[in-house]
Amino acid sequence: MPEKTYREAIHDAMVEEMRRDETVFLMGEDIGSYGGAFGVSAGMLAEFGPERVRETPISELGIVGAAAGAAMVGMKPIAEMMFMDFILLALEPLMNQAAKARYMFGGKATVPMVVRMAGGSGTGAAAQHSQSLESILMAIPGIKVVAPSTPYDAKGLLISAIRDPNPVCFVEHKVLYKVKGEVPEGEYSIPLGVAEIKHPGTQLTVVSSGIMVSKSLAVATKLEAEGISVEVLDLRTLRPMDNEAIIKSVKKTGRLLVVHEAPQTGGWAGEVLAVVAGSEAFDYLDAPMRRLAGKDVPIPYNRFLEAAAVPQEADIEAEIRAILSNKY
Amino acid sequence: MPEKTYREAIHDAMVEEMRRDETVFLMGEDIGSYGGAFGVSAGMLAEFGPERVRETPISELGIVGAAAGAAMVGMKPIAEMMFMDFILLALEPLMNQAAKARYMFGGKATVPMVVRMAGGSGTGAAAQHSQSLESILMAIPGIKVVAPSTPYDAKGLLISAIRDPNPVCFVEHKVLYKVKGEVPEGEYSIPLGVAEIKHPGTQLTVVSSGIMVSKSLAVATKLEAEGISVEVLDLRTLRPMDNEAIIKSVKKTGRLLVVHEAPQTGGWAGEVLAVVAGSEAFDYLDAPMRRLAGKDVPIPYNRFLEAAAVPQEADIEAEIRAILSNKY
Amino acid sequence: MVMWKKEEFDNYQTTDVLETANRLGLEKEKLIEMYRTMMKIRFFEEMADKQYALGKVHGTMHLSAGQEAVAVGSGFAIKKSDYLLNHHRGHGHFIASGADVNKMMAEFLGKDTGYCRGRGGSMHIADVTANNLGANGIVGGGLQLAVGVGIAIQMRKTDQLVLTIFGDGAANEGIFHESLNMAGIWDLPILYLCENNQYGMSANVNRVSAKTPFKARAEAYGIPGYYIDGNDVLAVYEFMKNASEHIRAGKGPVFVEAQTYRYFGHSKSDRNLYRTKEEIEYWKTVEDPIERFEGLLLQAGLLKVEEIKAMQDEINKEIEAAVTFAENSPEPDVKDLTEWVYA
Amino acid sequence: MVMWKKEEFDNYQTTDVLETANRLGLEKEKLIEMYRTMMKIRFFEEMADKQYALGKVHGTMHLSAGQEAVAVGSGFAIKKSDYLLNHHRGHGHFIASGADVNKMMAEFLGKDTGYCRGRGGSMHIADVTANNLGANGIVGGGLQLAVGVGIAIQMRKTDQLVLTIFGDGAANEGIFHESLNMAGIWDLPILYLCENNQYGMSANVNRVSAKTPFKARAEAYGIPGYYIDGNDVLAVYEFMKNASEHIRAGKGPVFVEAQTYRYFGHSKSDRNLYRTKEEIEYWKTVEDPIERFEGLLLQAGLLKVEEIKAMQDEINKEIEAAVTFAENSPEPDVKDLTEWVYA
Ligand SMILES: Cc1ncc(C[n+]2csc(CCOP(=O)(O)OP(=O)(O)O)c2C)c(N)n1
Ligand SMILES: Cc1ncc(C[n+]2csc(CCOP(=O)(O)OP(=O)(O)O)c2C)c(N)n1
Ligand SMILES: [Mg+2]
Ligand SMILES: [Mg+2]
Repeated sequence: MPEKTYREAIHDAMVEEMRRDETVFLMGEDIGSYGGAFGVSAGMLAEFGPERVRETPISELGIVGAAAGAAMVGMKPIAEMMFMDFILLALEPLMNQAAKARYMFGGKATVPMVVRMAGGSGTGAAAQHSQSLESILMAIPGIKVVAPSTPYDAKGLLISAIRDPNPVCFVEHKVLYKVKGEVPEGEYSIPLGVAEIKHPGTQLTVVSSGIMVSKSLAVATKLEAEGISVEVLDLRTLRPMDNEAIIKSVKKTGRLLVVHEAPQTGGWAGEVLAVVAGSEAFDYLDAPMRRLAGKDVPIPYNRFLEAAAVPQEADIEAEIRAILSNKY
Repeated sequence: MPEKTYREAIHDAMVEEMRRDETVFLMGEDIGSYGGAFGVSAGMLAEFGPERVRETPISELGIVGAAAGAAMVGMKPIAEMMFMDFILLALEPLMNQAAKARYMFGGKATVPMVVRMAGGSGTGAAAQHSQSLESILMAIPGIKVVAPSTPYDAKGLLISAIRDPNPVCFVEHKVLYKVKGEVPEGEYSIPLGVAEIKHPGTQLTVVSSGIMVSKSLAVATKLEAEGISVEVLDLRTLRPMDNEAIIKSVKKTGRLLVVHEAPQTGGWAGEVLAVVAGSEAFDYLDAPMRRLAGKDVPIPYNRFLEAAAVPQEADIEAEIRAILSNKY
Repeated sequence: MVMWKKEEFDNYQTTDVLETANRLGLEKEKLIEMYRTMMKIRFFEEMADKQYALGKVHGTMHLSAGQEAVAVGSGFAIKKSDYLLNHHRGHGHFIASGADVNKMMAEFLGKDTGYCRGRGGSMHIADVTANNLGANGIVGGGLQLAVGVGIAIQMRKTDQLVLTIFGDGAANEGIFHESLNMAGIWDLPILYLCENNQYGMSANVNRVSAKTPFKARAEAYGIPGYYIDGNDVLAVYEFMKNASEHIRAGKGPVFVEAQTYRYFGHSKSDRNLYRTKEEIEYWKTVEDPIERFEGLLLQAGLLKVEEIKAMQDEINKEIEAAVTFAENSPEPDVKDLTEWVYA
Repeated sequence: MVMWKKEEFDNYQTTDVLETANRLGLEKEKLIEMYRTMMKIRFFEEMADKQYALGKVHGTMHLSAGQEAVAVGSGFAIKKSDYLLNHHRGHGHFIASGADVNKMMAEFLGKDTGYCRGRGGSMHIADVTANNLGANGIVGGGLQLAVGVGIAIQMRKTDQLVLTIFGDGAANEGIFHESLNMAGIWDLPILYLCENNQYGMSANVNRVSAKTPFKARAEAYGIPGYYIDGNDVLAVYEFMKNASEHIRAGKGPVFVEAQTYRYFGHSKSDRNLYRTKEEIEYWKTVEDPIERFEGLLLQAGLLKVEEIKAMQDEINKEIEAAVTFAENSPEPDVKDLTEWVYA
């Protein structure tokens, strides 16, 4: 299989869907000749022209609102928020309009739109350009939230997101953009709402998504050499969450660690813990469920502070060892 | 002690603080002669004049942004969002500016502001005027979130919120506005971040806030007659959450039910469960921790659907009985 | 005291209905239908108010009595194939666009037979299959959606347009400007109709808007902007007709601010403390859109006094039937509570 | 190809610096200080670029080389007691307002001695105690804060003003309009300075703005709006001086759009595919603000060619010293990571 970067995989998904379906179009800031702030849409303007690769003014509310409007009349817009942080300017159309139109109108509207956004820390972009707002996005009924961890998943999930008849937030981690992985040529899709075991194991389940999956995998591989068997479950979709997969894994391993980059307080680890607590897996727990999340701080600029603000491999490893040895 | 409504208590807190401290002022839509959509600021324009009871255009982003700016230079603004749902237009200044300025500027800024907002369902206001967005607001470091359940608490907590040097979201439940309770005349304050046991009990802890406290209390009182002893812990402040009080109560009762109106998925019950799971209280649990929350739907208009969308007393009672009898 | 300062309008005032109808190619039947629809809106609003007073409505509502000429003048000027993005004070526009008052009243009473099967209520009445993309509970909410609908129309190269309606209060939301700017740079087929009833809840338009009329805001984006008498139904009609032709000719968006007045309070919590009785009286008597049109029709001999009464009876029956329909309709089934969150 | 179409400016072009200085009451020392500060900004930006190229910067930056006349012309026109709300491309404005380049460079390198103790970086440099309320990572972020600062000034009845700086791209954010409207209705002491460097990242201002210059947008709120040559430092200075006097006299806000150009890419990810070499060359040679001022000073005999070199050496040393200071400064202590989230 050819190797592609996460960035290319997302690019390919958009290009292929736009070739296949003329109702799909992309809108956002600097997505044309600039190719997007992270280069994801490089070359797309040349192929599809300015109507379908529609460069917008700096008007996030307008962009997401326009996407919702276009979707309500049968188009399949992909709106790009250059940085996830800017979605805070556009939650009204996303949460009050797109997420609710179908319900409010008694089942008569469909709002098939995707909002792609680059999230996460690690690039020294500081507090207003580094947030992980997944926990916020997934708190509203009517919205789906996807956060791929690999190029393969990114392409397959984005294709599903574009085809999905609901508003989907597609969270791209900016540090992953240059990560490479195998991506088959041509069309394939990964269903939304289905988690994947990225590394099977028997002693402890790590539930995570996005960049934390790679970090968890590195730890799982390292521990494997020591005979410690960690299962890494990549949620891939945060809403709808694959509760079954979580429950199944925890029943098998008896231990749970949730890892995410978003700040701990109010973060989605709580949702995972609540799912387990409310399921039969609870009785299978051999240790208290734990979460390892971003510190409760705005992301600092300095690289050492920045790294310390979110879970790193060493933190994940330490946490796993603590759970397994019942020390915390 | 005189009886006052929740509405009057909030009104009194504002009036008293404005008399005491001339840097405190109120801004929002229709807060002047109309007295605010829920009548909370009735009469205040006459006392304080249009500079300190500043009626704004319909510009939520501008209102919250202006509050943040005024706070950064030493004023203590209270911004009113007529309905909590509209804060979705104004999360940028709240979350990107107000919440982060102090940190980003290396500890050199202070942003003492309050955003008051009327949340919750129960008035037939439908999907865009009935949300409980607490779970979203409390996910950002730098913000505090308060949600009083009684007139007494409303006044004492609002006074603390106004005096607090941080951005505080003050969530008022619109169905509570007309509820009466004892409120002493004159100044008193309730510290932020301190929960209160509203009904002591030994067999099960109900953690809740806002309107769900009254519902839980009704159930606790009813069950008491049957000899079932339920402790109702009112968080009062959702962020910072009083983890100690939660842990202490669960250690005592061994059973936990979290009740909130916000939709279940991604709701703050998860945070409470995670706190307990990560504490020594976990070992004291005699039953799995449970949550009872709003259904994962936009709030419907029809009164029967609306009532069914959020926890009612009967639901709370049923859930408590199920936990106590190990049936679910 | 009447706060409104009459500015010069960009449309004429209708003085001779025959001459105007002739110029516009409007048959007598059409004129009567316009008149009748205005009356129907008025009666619907009065009945809605009554239902509320009777305690039969759980929820809020925003009545448009007094603003009928804007609704009918614009609703009759656009085509069934055009899209409508309505606002919270939208009953009139729905009725003018041909909505079924039974389903409206049923929605208002939260019934399963309502337009939104009781999920939406007055603030969210929609009929997506009829290109009616709904009222909106968010002030300015339709302005953002309009851009997307405009883009869709443009990409499909149809001759549709989207009519987006909003109040004077909404013009102060930032989205108004983002929307105008996008419409301006892309020449989108959007007809912006700002229904200036002088108040945004309690805020007089001139107190919260740095400059009025709003047309300068549209012109700042190179969009033709107009300020018209919104209580003269034929003048509104002609203006909207011309504006829609401009848009269909691919010449880009048009902004129209129609001056009008609402009779009822903003919503049910309104004690009308922010305006005077005299002002309300002035508008109800001197400027009432139905009476103004009625006068012209009578004067032109197109309507007889006796016919009015008969028409009123008929409409009354229709509205009463709507109430009966709504009352006899079932509540939604609570079992279906979680349907339609996702497609 | 140069995309910029020269519109008529609302300010004069300085031709005789002596005459202008005389009229404005500017001493020779002041003029030289202005010139020197422009050069300092240029050198700072070039050094920042170099630090980045050397891999010493973890993060992004937005350099303002080419825009020095706006920074100095406006920075010198306001008072130390005024508030400054800067934007992401704000190094120049900070330096013009008297900032310490050591602390700036240290912040840029993420050091504990930086203005924000390494927490903020280039995009958030602030000095709140000096009334400098920070750069902003959010385009338009300062526009909303300005309203609140203006309210505070007004309530305290001081003679301060708030200078809020933003780009041409920011003018398309809805908050620009909400801010203008609020400033307009309350006559707030806000000086709006739109620094039009013709691009918002890659988007040419005329492609994403339905109409330029932007002054019509201000005028739509009854706010005086001007479009000025931003590369003529004395002309900017005089304009901003007059504007600030207007504001201090209680006459309400003023909007000024200063035409300028940025030399470097938007940020480090920029490959400059959206503009031509010729255009960049045109601005660097024909319109360069430092050379324009230098030429006038030389012509007026206020500056000698020999002095320039000495001054450059001096500034170079100062900037190099800033780098040394920053490099020798400690990193923030990771132990303090969670300090200052709450007060
Ligand atoms: C974003 C938002 N802000 C505030 C409100 C509350 N609100 C509902 S209608 C209204 C007044 C709107 O005024 P206008 O746009 O003039 O419409 P009108 O009610 O006069 O028809 C307000 C403030 C809302 N629904 N949405
Ligand atoms: C709300 C928001 N949207 C988008 C961005 C990304 N961004 C940063 S600078 C910039 C261009 C801004 O253009 P302009 O306002 O003209 O300022 P300039 O960079 O030209 O100085 C963009 C799009 C941002 N930081 N904030
Ligand atoms: Mg109005
Ligand atoms: Mg620019």
